[in-house]
Amino acid sequence: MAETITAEDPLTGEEIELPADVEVGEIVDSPATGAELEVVSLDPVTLEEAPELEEDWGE
Amino acid sequence: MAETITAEDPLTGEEIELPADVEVGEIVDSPATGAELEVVSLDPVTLEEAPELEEDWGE
Amino acid sequence: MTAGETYTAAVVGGSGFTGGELLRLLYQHPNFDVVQATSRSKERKTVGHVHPNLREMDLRFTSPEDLHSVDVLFAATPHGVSMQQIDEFRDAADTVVDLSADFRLNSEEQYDEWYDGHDCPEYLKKSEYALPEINRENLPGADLIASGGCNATATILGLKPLFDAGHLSGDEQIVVDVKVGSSEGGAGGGDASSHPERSGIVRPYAPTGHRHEAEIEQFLGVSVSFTVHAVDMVRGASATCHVFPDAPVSKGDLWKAYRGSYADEPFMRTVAGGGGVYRYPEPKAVAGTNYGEVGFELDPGNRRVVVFSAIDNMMKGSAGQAVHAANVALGVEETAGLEFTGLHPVGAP
Amino acid sequence: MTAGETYTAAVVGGSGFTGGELLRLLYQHPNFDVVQATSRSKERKTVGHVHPNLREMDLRFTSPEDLHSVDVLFAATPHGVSMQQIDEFRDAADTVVDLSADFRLNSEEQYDEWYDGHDCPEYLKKSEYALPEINRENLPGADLIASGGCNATATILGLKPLFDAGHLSGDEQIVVDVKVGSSEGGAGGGDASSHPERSGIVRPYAPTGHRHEAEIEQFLGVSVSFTVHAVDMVRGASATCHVFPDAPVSKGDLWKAYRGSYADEPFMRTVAGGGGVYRYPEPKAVAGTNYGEVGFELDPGNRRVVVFSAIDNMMKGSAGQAVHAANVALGVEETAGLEFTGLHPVGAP
Amino acid sequence: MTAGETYTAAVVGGSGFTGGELLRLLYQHPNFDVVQATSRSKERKTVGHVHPNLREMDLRFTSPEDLHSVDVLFAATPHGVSMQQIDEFRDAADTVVDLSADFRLNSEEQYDEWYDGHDCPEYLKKSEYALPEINRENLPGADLIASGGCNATATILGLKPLFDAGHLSGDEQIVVDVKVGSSEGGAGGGDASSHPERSGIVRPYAPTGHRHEAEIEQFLGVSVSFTVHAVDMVRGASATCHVFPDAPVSKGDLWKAYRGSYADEPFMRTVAGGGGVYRYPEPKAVAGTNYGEVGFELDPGNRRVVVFSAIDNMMKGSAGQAVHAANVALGVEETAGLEFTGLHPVGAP
Amino acid sequence: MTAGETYTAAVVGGSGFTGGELLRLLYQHPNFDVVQATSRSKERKTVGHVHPNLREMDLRFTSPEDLHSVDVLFAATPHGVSMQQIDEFRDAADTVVDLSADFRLNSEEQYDEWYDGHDCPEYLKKSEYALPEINRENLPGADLIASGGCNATATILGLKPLFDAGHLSGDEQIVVDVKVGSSEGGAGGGDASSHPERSGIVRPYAPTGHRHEAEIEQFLGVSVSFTVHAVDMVRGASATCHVFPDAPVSKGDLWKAYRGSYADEPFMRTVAGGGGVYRYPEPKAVAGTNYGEVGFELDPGNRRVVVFSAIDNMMKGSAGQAVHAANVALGVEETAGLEFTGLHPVGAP
Ligand SMILES: NC(=O)c1ccc[n+]([C@@H]2O[C@H](COP(=O)([O-])OP(=O)(O)OC[C@H]3O[C@@H](n4cnc5c(N)ncnc54)[C@H](OP(=O)(O)O)[C@@H]3O)[C@@H](O)[C@H]2O)c1
Ligand SMILES: NC(=O)c1ccc[n+]([C@@H]2O[C@H](COP(=O)([O-])OP(=O)(O)OC[C@H]3O[C@@H](n4cnc5c(N)ncnc54)[C@H](OP(=O)(O)O)[C@@H]3O)[C@@H](O)[C@H]2O)c1
Ligand SMILES: NC(=O)c1ccc[n+]([C@@H]2O[C@H](COP(=O)([O-])OP(=O)(O)OC[C@H]3O[C@@H](n4cnc5c(N)ncnc54)[C@H](OP(=O)(O)O)[C@@H]3O)[C@@H](O)[C@H]2O)c1
Ligand SMILES: NC(=O)c1ccc[n+]([C@@H]2O[C@H](COP(=O)([O-])OP(=O)(O)OC[C@H]3O[C@@H](n4cnc5c(N)ncnc54)[C@H](OP(=O)(O)O)[C@@H]3O)[C@@H](O)[C@H]2O)c1
Ligand SMILES: [Zn+2]
Ligand SMILES: [Zn+2]
Repeated sequence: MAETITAEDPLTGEEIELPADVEVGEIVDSPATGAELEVVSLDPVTLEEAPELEEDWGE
Repeated sequence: MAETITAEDPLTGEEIELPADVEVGEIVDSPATGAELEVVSLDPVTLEEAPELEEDWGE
Repeated sequence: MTAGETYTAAVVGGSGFTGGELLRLLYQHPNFDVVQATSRSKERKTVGHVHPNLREMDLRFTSPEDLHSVDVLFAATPHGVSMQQIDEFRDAADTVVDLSADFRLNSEEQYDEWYDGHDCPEYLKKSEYALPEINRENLPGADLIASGGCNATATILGLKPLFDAGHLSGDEQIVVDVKVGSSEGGAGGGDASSHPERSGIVRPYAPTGHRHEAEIEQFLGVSVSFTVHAVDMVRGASATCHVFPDAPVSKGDLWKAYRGSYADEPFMRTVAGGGGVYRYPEPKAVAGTNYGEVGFELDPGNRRVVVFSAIDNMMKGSAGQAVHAANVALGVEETAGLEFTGLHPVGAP
Repeated sequence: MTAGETYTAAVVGGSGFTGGELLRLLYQHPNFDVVQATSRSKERKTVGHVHPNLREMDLRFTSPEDLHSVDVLFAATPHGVSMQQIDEFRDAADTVVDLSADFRLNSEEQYDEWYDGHDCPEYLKKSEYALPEINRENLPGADLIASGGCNATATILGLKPLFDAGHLSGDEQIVVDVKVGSSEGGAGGGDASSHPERSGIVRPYAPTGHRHEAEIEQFLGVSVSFTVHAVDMVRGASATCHVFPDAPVSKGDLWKAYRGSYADEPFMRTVAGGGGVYRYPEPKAVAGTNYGEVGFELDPGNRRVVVFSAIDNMMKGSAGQAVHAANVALGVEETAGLEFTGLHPVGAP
Repeated sequence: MTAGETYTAAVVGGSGFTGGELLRLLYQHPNFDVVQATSRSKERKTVGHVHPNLREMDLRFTSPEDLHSVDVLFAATPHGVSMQQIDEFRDAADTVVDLSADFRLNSEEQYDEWYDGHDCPEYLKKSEYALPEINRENLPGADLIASGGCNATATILGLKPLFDAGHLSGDEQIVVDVKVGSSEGGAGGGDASSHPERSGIVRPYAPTGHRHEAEIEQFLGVSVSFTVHAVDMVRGASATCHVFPDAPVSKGDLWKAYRGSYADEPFMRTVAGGGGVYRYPEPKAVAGTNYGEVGFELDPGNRRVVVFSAIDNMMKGSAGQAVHAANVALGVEETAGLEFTGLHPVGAP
Repeated sequence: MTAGETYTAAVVGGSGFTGGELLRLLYQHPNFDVVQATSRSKERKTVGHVHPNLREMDLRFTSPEDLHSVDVLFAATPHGVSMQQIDEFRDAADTVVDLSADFRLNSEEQYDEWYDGHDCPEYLKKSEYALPEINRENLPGADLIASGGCNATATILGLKPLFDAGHLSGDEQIVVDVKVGSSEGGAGGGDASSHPERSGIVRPYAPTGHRHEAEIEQFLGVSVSFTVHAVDMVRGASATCHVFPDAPVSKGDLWKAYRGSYADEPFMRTVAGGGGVYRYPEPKAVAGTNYGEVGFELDPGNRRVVVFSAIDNMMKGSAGQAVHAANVALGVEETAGLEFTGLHPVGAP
């Protein structure tokens, strides 16, 4: 199994495990919330909630 | 309006009007039947029923 | 826009499903003026109380006991009612158009075989079947018109071109597998037609022995193997006929047959394998309309021709057919009041 | 029957959902003659290839690159297209009716806040909002008309009488809980709109922050708490507004308010607690029509008034509203081409 | 696999909808042995005659007049039946679990206000509300258990974490907009619940004054503005609660609140804006299961929090809740018999 | 409770529809431990991200490039994938169960005729068809198992008893009219499978020439006239077979035949004309389960026997059948992991 590192879930404050080779811009999902999180910086790995794809519902 | 030529509908035998600039391989549809027809040769324009896109329904 | 006089009309059974469709059609028909709609259970209620699409109509249900004198009386009552009240109906109106099975068959024997006999067999020879595609020439001036059965209509319309063109003679094995919506059962209905039980089904409801076989046999001269399934839609009847012509037929033959029978018919479409999403007849493509879609496909593996036919059971299969026939009978514009072309996209109408 | 001249019309985006509705309406409209329908992806296909209800229409899609010169151009393209092509549209036609959000709001600032800005802000002051119930007086002669958003239309129609009658001032908390069908998303659509995933849902798709709030605020002067759910139907938008007037209101007050605002409106029905099955507004009762149903109920437990509003998102909520506005703009019979009253019974249209 | 003894069980009202669900659950429950299912109308018929999913079950309906002696009696009868027969039920069984509203409220006054009074008020203080998420500590050993109302259950589960965490105090305005399927009405049902009339609807069926408000008030200490719509599904209740906390809350606060209340609950899921197609609670994601989904979203425009909650009305909202409570009461594995996780994809269950 | 060891399992194509069903079944199967689920497009996402019913499952999709070593590999990939990767699959696992058509037919010639040839014909003789009702004796110890086609499974199960009992020989004309739900198309899908276009349909999608005819012919020795319609449900395949035995058969003969073939089968039910609402096989009665319902009716008018057969296309018609076969192959309890009996009432699952 690949190596992992940890980062803080910006929504719940809990620790999340990530593959050691994550890159900036990568989208991961929070195990607690399922929300998509974007890796915004490395060393330490910082996560932010990823902007959701706006679905256009024919407005 | 563009010039037109005529060709025989391979299914109904009726005359079909087509744009004068049709090309071999082009798909047109029969006004009578709505079926997709492929231009298989020019001069005179000859049409054949186009092979339908097989939809795979999870077999 | 449409030529012709205006006729007064009454709808007996106006609170029912096909009665509601009659009211909708006649309300916007340039040649009709609805003066009465009857209901025993909804007497004095407005038409819009029952049919929310007709809230603008200024009419209240009255008792069928007290029929007004009108030019045309449409009866949309359950089987057996018209045959008992036919004399009252004819006293009240010059022309009677009946949507039930009571005057569709030609002979008392057929009613003995398929139904529980007939109370007024003397009228059976006088009535005309409503479907213009097979009986247009006898409708002008008709004063007793019997609108067809919905499943029979779908089947007859699908198969007729093959008989017209001589591809079928009547000796062949014909399997007719029908799928219908819940409005076929009318506004009543027990346990099996409640939403929780009736949703999402593919339910064999008339596996064999459906009475519409009698009409099909009467008009096509063939006895069919008929099975009806209820599926999850409200409007629509779709008949798939599996036939095995004795002599080989090509797609060109089929196109010729269908265009031969229907090219001049204002309400018939042949839809057979073109492109796009809607390549064959589909009930939702004709929901709310008087159109009938027919189409076909050849089986490369054997001599089978599969014929598809789709109608709205309450329209082409009943109220629309009735108005269409009345138009022809009275000599007004044939398509008057029946111009609605349906909706797209549309869900499960 | 209907007075007035005949106008030529083009539909840009004719292969889409609302474009198809425009074609259906204009095809049978006594004052319009459709001479062009555009589609890039379906060029040269017949209109009936895409819209099976229009198989009788003798017209093929052409490229939007090559616009014919017409009296009225209807644009049914996605947000952003019209604002970029408005000059071409206006060159091609005397009157432009746009179904997108591109000309609904009055100021560039609103587009900056709710959308991604605007390419042609100079037209924002010149365009007229299409909904006759709130803007009829400004429509005659208008040459740039912006058809409303479907959810905004439902909400505005439901709440307007309470503002008209002074029961609401705009300072109140208003919760708007909307339920919509799948045709709101247009003919495109990803994973979430496939039949297996989209069937049977009650899915919060715009929990907060829906752009239609901007239109509602512009016309009612109130900022609403807006949440939209997708439910299992194709056509229909139903808005339930929960409001808390400062001063007590009675049912009589409410009836007075709604009849005051809508008694003379040809397409508005107030449906509030009568008998029968259909006691409040329901989208399926107006499916396919240009009618809007509004109604209300009082909460005995607190000062809440619940307001219900139901429309067909593609009709009153878009193409029907557009044609209605064009009728008013051109001075033809206001209801022309919009007479269809809907179906009963009907399933999930 | 699952520890514990086996208990004998009877289901009174076994031919109904929730009675059928009880039979399904108990039939495969490792700690129960169903020895009786009653029905007056289906006496002597097999259970599978009514519930086609239980054709393998070897049991016939018997009369409720003749109750067997069992360990646990489940009553799934209409409101009013249990309060009249509670003594017979308690004579027949050590533990009675009632699915009706008859023993949910604490005091006779509440029954006077919300229902038509109560026949056996002396039991109101003795009964325990079934929902383990709010009453687990009082269930062990309980001998009279009242399973909650489905809409009340959905609402309570959605809002509880906000009260637990102090974001709501009970003084706030709370709007609850509920969408439910047709099985909520039970197996009976009139005109409005026939398939043609009930299909495709968004129908306000309890615009105001729904009795479940009483349960919500009893457990959350807040009076809510409650409106229920019927939509086109058979199973499912989805509650959208619009709340306005006095102090600002962040998404992080909300996550903390929901995880705080439910992290250890075996049947609760928090689903709030992750990716994919299913981003918020949806009834079809929990259909057939005892799971409850809750989630939320913040309105950037005002202080609103929108809370979504989805359950299967017959499971978490009734029979599943009842079995869950019985498991806790009897001390067997809490999740026993309730392991089914639901289906994907699934249409409109 | 269930005897036997625990086996590790991988699901290739775990993000698809039948892959999701495999994961659901294996997750709760007492003899399996799922260690891998692959998806290229959803790599690293949780299983619950795609399948909301499996949010509790602690597993993330990994690439199919990197297969773990397991006891059993289930492949739920589109036609053509397994035949190309069969060597990798067999390297990774002792037993391979494939859900596609790639190993169902016995000979390369059949793939040339019905598909576009075969890449690995050497395995065709080694693979075993999964359906225990026709191939149980060859499954124990099998290391390459081909799960059947859903429509073929429904048809074979319906007709087999008539062949077993000698009422059919294979020379007869057999018409098979199938109705299927949208999940048959898998998780992909174009225009025709969007909710607005796919709702409410009775759409001939494979009028003739369906590839499942090959499987039916292989197992029953008869060439059938096969037509498939898409109807408005997500799960379910219902086959109506119209057959004409040479010699007369009675209802008693039919009951004998069906009970003879299926009395000992744990997943087969014969449902033929009893009382109640559910008198014949119905797909919604078996939705989510591994049950197959078969039934029949006699046509009094001719020698026709109508045979009805209903399954869940993703269960008995695919993933359920695969797990059932794996159970038999591995020698664990035959019904392990397949005990779910389905729901009632249920809408359109
Ligand atoms: N539904 C279809 O798709 C369809 C298609 C083809 C043909 N049909 C035929 O059309 C007829 C009507 O069908 P439907 O589906 O519209 O039925 P329905 O919804 O049950 O309506 C029946 C109507 O007849 C009235 N009625 C019943 N008994 C009556 C009596 N003894 N005297 C006077 N009025 C009576 C009922 O109202 P009150 O009880 O209030 O008086 C109601 O208005 C039937 O014969 C049917 O076979 C129906
Ligand atoms: N659906 C509703 O209920 C609803 C309600 C209110 C308002 N609206 C608004 O109405 C408009 C149309 O919505 P819809 O639902 O009908 O959408 P739709 O079904 O997606 O149709 C869009 C149409 O525009 C064409 N199109 C797309 N991009 C184009 C471009 N760059 N240039 C020219 N034509 C283009 C498309 O055809 P080709 O790609 O083949 O050219 C298609 O005909 C949208 O602005 C929507 O917000 C919709
Ligand atoms: N449906 C839901 O989603 C839901 C949710 C929460 C709570 N509940 C509550 O659960 C209870 C049952 O609801 P349901 O939807 O299952 O109702 P239902 O489908 O109408 O079933 C009622 C059952 O009770 C029997 N019954 C009726 N009257 C009786 C009597 N006087 N004595 C003995 N048995 C009688 C009926 O059978 P026979 O008439 O043949 O005896 C039937 O088996 C109700 O109190 C309801 O409020 C239901
Ligand atoms: N649906 C039914 O009712 C049914 C019934 C009987 C048999 N079947 C058969 O079962 C199989 C799966 O059908 P389905 O309906 O589940 O299809 P589906 O929903 O389209 O799923 C296909 C799965 O295969 C994966 N996949 C696609 N191409 C792949 C490749 N080249 N290598 C590895 N993985 C690949 C996909 O995920 P990624 O693209 O993310 O990798 C996805 O997980 C088909 O062969 C079908 O004929 C289906
Ligand atoms: Zn909109
Ligand atoms: Zn298949």
